[in-house]
Amino acid sequence: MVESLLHPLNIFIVGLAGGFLIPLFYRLGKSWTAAAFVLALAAMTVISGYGLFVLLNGTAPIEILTGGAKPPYAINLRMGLAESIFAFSVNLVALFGAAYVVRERYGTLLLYLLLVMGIQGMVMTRDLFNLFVFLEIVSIATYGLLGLRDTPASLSATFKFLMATVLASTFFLIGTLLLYAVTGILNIDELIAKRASITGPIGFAALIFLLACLLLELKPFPANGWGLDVYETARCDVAAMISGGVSAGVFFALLKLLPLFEDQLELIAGLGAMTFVFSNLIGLQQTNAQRLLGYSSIGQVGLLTIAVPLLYRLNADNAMFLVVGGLFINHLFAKVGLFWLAGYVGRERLQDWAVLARRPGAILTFGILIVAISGLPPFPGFWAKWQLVMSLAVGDLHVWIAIVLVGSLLEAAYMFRWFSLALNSPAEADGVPADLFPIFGMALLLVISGYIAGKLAGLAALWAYMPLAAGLVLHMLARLPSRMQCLIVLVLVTVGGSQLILELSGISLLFAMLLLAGGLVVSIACLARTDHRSGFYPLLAVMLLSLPALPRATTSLEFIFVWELITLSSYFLILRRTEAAAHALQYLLFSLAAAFFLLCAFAVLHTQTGSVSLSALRAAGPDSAPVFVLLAIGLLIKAGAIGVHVWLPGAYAEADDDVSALLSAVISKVSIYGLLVGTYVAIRSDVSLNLALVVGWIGMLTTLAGAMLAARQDDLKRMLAYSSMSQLGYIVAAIALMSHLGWVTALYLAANHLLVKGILFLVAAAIILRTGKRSIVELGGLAGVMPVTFTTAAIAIVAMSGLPPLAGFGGKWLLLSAMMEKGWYGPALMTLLATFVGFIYMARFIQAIFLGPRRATHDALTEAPIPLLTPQILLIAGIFLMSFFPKLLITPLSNAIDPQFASTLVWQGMSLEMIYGYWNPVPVMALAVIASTILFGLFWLLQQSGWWATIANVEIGGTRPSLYKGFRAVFTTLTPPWAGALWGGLTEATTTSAERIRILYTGNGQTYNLYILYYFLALYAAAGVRHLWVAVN
Amino acid sequence: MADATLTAAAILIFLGVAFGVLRLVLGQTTIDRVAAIDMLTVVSISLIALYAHVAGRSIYLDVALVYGVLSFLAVLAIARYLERGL
Amino acid sequence: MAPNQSAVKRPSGFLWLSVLLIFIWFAANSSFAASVLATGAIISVVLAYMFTRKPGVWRDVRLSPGRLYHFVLYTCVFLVELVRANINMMRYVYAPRIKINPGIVRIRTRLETPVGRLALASSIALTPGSLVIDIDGDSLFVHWLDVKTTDTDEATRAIAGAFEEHLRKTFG
Amino acid sequence: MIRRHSIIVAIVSLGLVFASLVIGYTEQQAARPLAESYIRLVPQELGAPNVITGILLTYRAFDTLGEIAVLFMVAASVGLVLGREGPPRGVPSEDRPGEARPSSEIVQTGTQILVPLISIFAAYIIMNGHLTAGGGFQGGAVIASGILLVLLAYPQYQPNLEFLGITESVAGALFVLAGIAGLIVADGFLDNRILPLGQFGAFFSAGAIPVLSALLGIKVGCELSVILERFRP
Amino acid sequence: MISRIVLTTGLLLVLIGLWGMLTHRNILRIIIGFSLMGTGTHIVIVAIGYVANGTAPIIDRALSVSEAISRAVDPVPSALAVTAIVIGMAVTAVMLAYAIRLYESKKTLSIDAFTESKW
Amino acid sequence: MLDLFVYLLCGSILVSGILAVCLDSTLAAAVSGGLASLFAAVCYVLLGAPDVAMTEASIGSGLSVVIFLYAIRRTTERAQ
Amino acid sequence: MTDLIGSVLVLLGAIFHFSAGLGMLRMPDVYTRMQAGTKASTLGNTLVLAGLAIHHPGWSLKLLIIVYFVLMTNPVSSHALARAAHSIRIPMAGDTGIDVLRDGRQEAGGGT
Repeated sequence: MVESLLHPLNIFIVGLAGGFLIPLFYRLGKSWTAAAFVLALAAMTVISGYGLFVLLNGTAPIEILTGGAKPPYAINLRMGLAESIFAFSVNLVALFGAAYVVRERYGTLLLYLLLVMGIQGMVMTRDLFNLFVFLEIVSIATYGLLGLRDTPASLSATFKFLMATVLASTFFLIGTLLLYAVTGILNIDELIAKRASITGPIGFAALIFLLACLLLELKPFPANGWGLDVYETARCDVAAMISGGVSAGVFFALLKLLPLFEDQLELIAGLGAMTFVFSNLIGLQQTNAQRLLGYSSIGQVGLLTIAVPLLYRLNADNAMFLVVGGLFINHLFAKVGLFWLAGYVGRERLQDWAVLARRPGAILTFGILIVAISGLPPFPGFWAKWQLVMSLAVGDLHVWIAIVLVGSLLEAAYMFRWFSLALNSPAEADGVPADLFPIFGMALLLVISGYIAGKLAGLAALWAYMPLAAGLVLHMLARLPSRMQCLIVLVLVTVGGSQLILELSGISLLFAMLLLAGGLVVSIACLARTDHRSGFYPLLAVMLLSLPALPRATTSLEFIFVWELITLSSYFLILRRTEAAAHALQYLLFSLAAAFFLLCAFAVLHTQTGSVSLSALRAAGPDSAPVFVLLAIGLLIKAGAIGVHVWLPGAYAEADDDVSALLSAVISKVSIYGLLVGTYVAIRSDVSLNLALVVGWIGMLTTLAGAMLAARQDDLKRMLAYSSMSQLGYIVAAIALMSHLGWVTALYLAANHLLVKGILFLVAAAIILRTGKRSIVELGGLAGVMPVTFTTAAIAIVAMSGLPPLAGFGGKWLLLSAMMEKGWYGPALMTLLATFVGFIYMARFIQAIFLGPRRATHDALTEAPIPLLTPQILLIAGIFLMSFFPKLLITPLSNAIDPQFASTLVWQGMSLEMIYGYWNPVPVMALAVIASTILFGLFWLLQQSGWWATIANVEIGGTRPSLYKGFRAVFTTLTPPWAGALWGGLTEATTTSAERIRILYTGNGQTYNLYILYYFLALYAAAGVRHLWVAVN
Repeated sequence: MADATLTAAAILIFLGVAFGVLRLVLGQTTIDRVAAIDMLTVVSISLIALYAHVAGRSIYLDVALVYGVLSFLAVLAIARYLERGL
Repeated sequence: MAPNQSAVKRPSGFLWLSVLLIFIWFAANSSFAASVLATGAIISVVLAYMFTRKPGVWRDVRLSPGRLYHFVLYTCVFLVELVRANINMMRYVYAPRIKINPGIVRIRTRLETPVGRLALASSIALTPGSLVIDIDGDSLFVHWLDVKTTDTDEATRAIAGAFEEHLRKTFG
Repeated sequence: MIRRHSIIVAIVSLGLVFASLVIGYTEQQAARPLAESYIRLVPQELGAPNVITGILLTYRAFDTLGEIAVLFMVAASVGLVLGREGPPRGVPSEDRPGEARPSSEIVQTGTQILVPLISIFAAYIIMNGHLTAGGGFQGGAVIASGILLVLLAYPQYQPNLEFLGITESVAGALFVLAGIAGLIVADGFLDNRILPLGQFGAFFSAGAIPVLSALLGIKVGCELSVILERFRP
Repeated sequence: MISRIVLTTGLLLVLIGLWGMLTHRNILRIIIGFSLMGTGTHIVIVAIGYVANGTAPIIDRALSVSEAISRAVDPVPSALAVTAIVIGMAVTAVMLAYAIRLYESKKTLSIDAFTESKW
Repeated sequence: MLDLFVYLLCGSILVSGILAVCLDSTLAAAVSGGLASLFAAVCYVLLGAPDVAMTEASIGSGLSVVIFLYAIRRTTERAQ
Repeated sequence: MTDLIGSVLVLLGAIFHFSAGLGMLRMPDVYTRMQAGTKASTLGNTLVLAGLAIHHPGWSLKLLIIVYFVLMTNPVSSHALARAAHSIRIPMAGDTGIDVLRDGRQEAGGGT
């Protein structure tokens, strides 16, 4: 009994009977109508959900027979697993969306109900003509619902939509009938079985007509102005249903009929690619929210259209399930949620979306939706894209991978631009009707489905979700005082992080500890802020826990997942400042690009080795040079190498001060970890080793350029940011050495840099906190008022610059030794050069900020707050430890690297002996400490004795203003803004081309129909040419 | 004989329809055209009936009946439109 | 129409309409099976009820042998006129030069019921040479292909004379 | 001008595509297998002499159901778009601008006479759907023509939209109900064999087809009438 | 032969409808183009169903079942055409409803006046 | 004879179609469009599809045309 | 024999149809065309159907209905059409200019 009540056929019975009876209920009363409506939708949802449940348990697909006869005679429908997923998700969305229409007139309700039914009919039917009927049901319901908003623009858009879809469905009708003329069959299954008999001009034309209709209903690139207009002007909930539901139905129809089009698979994919790339490109220039969503919708469907035929061609059935399901569900939930959100906000222009900024719940949802729609973890779109790229790589379809990734990047660009606008534009909030729960529902569904998709994609490990769970916990505690939250974060991260690193060993363990400890220590600085930073601590928790999770990753999927988590959380942290919006976007885009390169690399690796395990990198064969190149490019982008460094200064400098410290000190190390793990593949072939040399040169150039750029800066944080870039260059070069010593050096330098930059950025934070100034030239003489800060800064500078006593010296020495060992004389020379330039800006840092005359307004300043000083002091302790007892660090480093490279280090007690000399830091250190104590005492005496004024004017070598100006001019000429110009030009070109292409959309419905006609003709011609080609060959 | 007569009749009807269509093309005013339509529908009824005879199927006569109703309706509607009666 | 009047008149119109509809039903079905009869009867009665519920021409329909007789007479006259006028018309059509003298004249009718006037107008319209353009009370404006007189009475005699008497006797 | 040329090019190219269809088409010399089995099956299994009606009301009744849903939705959509949904116009007809000219007495009388005849004729078409050409759609259209005739002759006439709506809903629901009955009593959804097939060619035969036909006719008639009414100025 | 002629007619009518739809500026004329296209499609459907020397697939005294199998035209396209015609009319009605609303919103029927949303 | 009539009807359909596109008056165009489907209906009878013919005649040339007329009426300002 | 009579009737009807078409073509103005077209074709139709009724006595009732229908509807529609033609002032051919209806209308509404 229950079985028969939950039979999928009842979806249609409920839909139709409900639709027919709604006018009757209306006579009874409005609440009756609403109740019947919601009940009917709920019933559909339950039925399809039950179907899904049953099918998941392995039942055979449920056949729905009508007319009391078997398929070829009567119409039959089928609910297989895919059908049930589509139907269930559409039903869920419709059920949530009912909240928006339930108070409308009864005509709306019945149209809505029949629309939902029609979509499921399109999904389930196995009869070609019945498909047409359902297509028309869906279309007409759409036309009716579009009439709900009757502004002139919306009416004319609807009319364009009408014209186009009517033309398309005429194509479908003609195609169906021609197919019938050829085969005498209307049943889809039989048609597919007798695919071979569809020949001749009529059969060919029939297929093209069908295909054209289905593609056109999906709004392909040049012939889609009508669709965009509707998305732009329709009521949001209606647009949501069109974007999610109707497209789903049409898309499923295409999926169903795909075996018929097996000669045109590449063509379909190509058209999908065109749509995907171009609509995302044009989306860049869009200022209207709903139209933007329209472009995105079209793009997403385009992506599906790329994926499906290619996977079908590759016979990748398992992948098909995850990719199509993931992409579809991701698109459905996220896009519908965004459209509803557009309705909630009620603003057309993107800038006006700032009304959201004051509503944490809404902005959280918005963030989730945006992240999901951009195909980032942990949402289903990410897993689907992952699987897609992997599968495409297996089929050697590299161009398609590039297309998919470029399009995704473009989409992420405008989506996140929109998000930053919503977060940061200065518009005033005002009252908006609060009906957010369906949107929350969508976000929740996304999270759930993301988890499921992740499981399907192969991410079984629960630990990967630990950062997100921590974020969730913190989000729930958002009402606590700021410091309390920060403490909770620290505790959580300590506990969680130690859990994460418990099972690690080798480099991973070292890095995990480094990242975890560094992150924790630097984060103590967050205690300095007492204001309510809504959303900050959850993100911080996510990021801090993701850091140790990265080394934990054992498969490339886990790696990418955590990698993207780090990227996203850091992006959102940077975005917190209004000024940072543009830089944050840049940061995100470069990071995503980097991630995409990694993705490609892993995909290629997967193809070569058949494994997604990271250890496959060690086993990869000599033909893995492409893997190395891809990995290196991705990681170099992330490390801010020269040429792609443009994101770095802005992101580091414009973020919140404590975030800057985290970014520069800790986050920058993830790319180093990536390099260590990933580029090991290089030693497998000579080609790759030569490529590694290139990477080394790039690293050194980065160092030099970074140093020079840092020397040019007047902005405190920018200087430090460029300095970071410079330091990372050393590390990259060290890794590129591909030798034991090189890697030890790299790790050593990385640790050093972490400590030093943490301190320096915190110093900067302290200075900015106290003075409110960032420009070096406006500061001066702060040593007197902030002595502790001055001390830490001085120590850090010394440690960084490579002056003897402290760790930096050891690092430089090791680096030079390693280069010599490898015979890299050029880079070695550049190291020296860069070190010299480094001296200049570091000296200037100390001199201009802490020494020199103090401004009167700064006299009343006090020392930095304890929370800022604590991490500095802890880090200083680290520096001293490293400086005095390098063996403590280097031995484990060396051991960790041992599996990869044979150790070449020889320890004599505490001193490291090599052919170029030996380094025993303990006595040196002791000496240095004594000397500096004396110096400090002298300095203190001088200060006390009032001679300060004269002393202050004594300039430390090379930082004489005129001399500095001279250097500055030299550096400026040496570092022309080529990279900036390059990327700026690229951006400019992209937006200009988007602007040009947009001219296609004239707004004239007739022209759009002409496009449609030409689209069909082009399709026909292209397919015909291919046909002839096959025939000739 | 009967067949020959029928053929002759058919050709005559054919010409009648052709003239009607010609009027449709030439017709100066819409009323002319509508009048032509009026005539053509009646002729069509004959035509269908004749074909029913030729094919020997009485079911086609139902179509002729629908025609009778519908032609009247369309013409009336247009007339009412023209005299501003809609 | 006063309610009591309609109550009196109703059965007659209702009955006749039912009979007529049943007849048409049979004619269309060309079958006299019991099932057809039953269905036809039900449908006809329902329809007849629906269409005589409100005042209208069907309420006033009454048939009697005299009326039927005149109706048959009228039909004969009409058919003769129809053929005659058509032949007349063909004279015009096949004439090498069409010589006509069209105009609109007024005729007056003594028929009082709408059905009668409709029958008259239809008859006039169906006999070629004349076409009712408009009707206004008891005046009919007739487009006359070959106007012989503009006088109302003479025109009435010339155009409607043949039918009017029978129609008056049939429909009142 | 460019536009015009491009239109010409498009049409001509499409014409070429169509030409290939015509050239490739050969007239069917015998019914296709599927059609043949339909012609065999419908009289035999459904007991309906009219194969097309048999297909429309049983084998492809799901299409038909979809189709009446389409009409139903069009009525609702047109109501939404033209803003006439819900209670009928409360404004007295005299107040509407641009009053329609009344029709002549002849037309009015003619309408009164014809409407019952058209109705019985519609009933004939509907009820004989399984025997001769015609059926629910055609009969429904004829019903709508009758109502249209009234609307034309009496511009002020207000059809009872509520009645039409209720009839339409009930007929639709009954149609679905008949389908469910097929599910319970006979072999499947919308099976016509819920009633005995009767003697082949008889008036009451072909199972539920006459019933379905009647429901369909009523529903289509009401729907079309509602659509027409909504379009009236 | 006959069906070929009819097929040609139907396709030509589709082309004519397209031409009208693409060249006319008046929205109502565009809709007329669409409805012509629809009619053309229906003609194509019926033409596809025609069997040489076919007759209606309705069994009666004049046509027995066995005769029907050899002589009757294909009933499937006929059934489809009935559905398609009704749907076509429905779509036309919706289009006209929108045309009326468009006219009410701007007091013009030229399609060029309705290009609000572009780019 | 059948051929002859089919030719004639096809010709008439096309002529009506062309008229529907070419005529200046929208009304006349709509009427011509209806006429095309009227002819098509006759053609359907000749092709052995009386059901379709009925549908086309009643819907294509009857109701559609009337809806067109209503639409034309509602989109033209009344003269008075 | 009956067949022949039937056929002759059909032929006669066809002749009327033909002349209706011709009249439609040749007549000078709307009203006269209407006259020629509707009337002749109605008669033609009646004759054709009568001829067929002779061929197939079984069909005669149905044919009668059709004839009856056409005879009833056609004058009404042509009347409505003529009235419309007159109301939109389509001029008559010929030079008589006799138009009682228009004259009457003008007198009635002369002032306005």
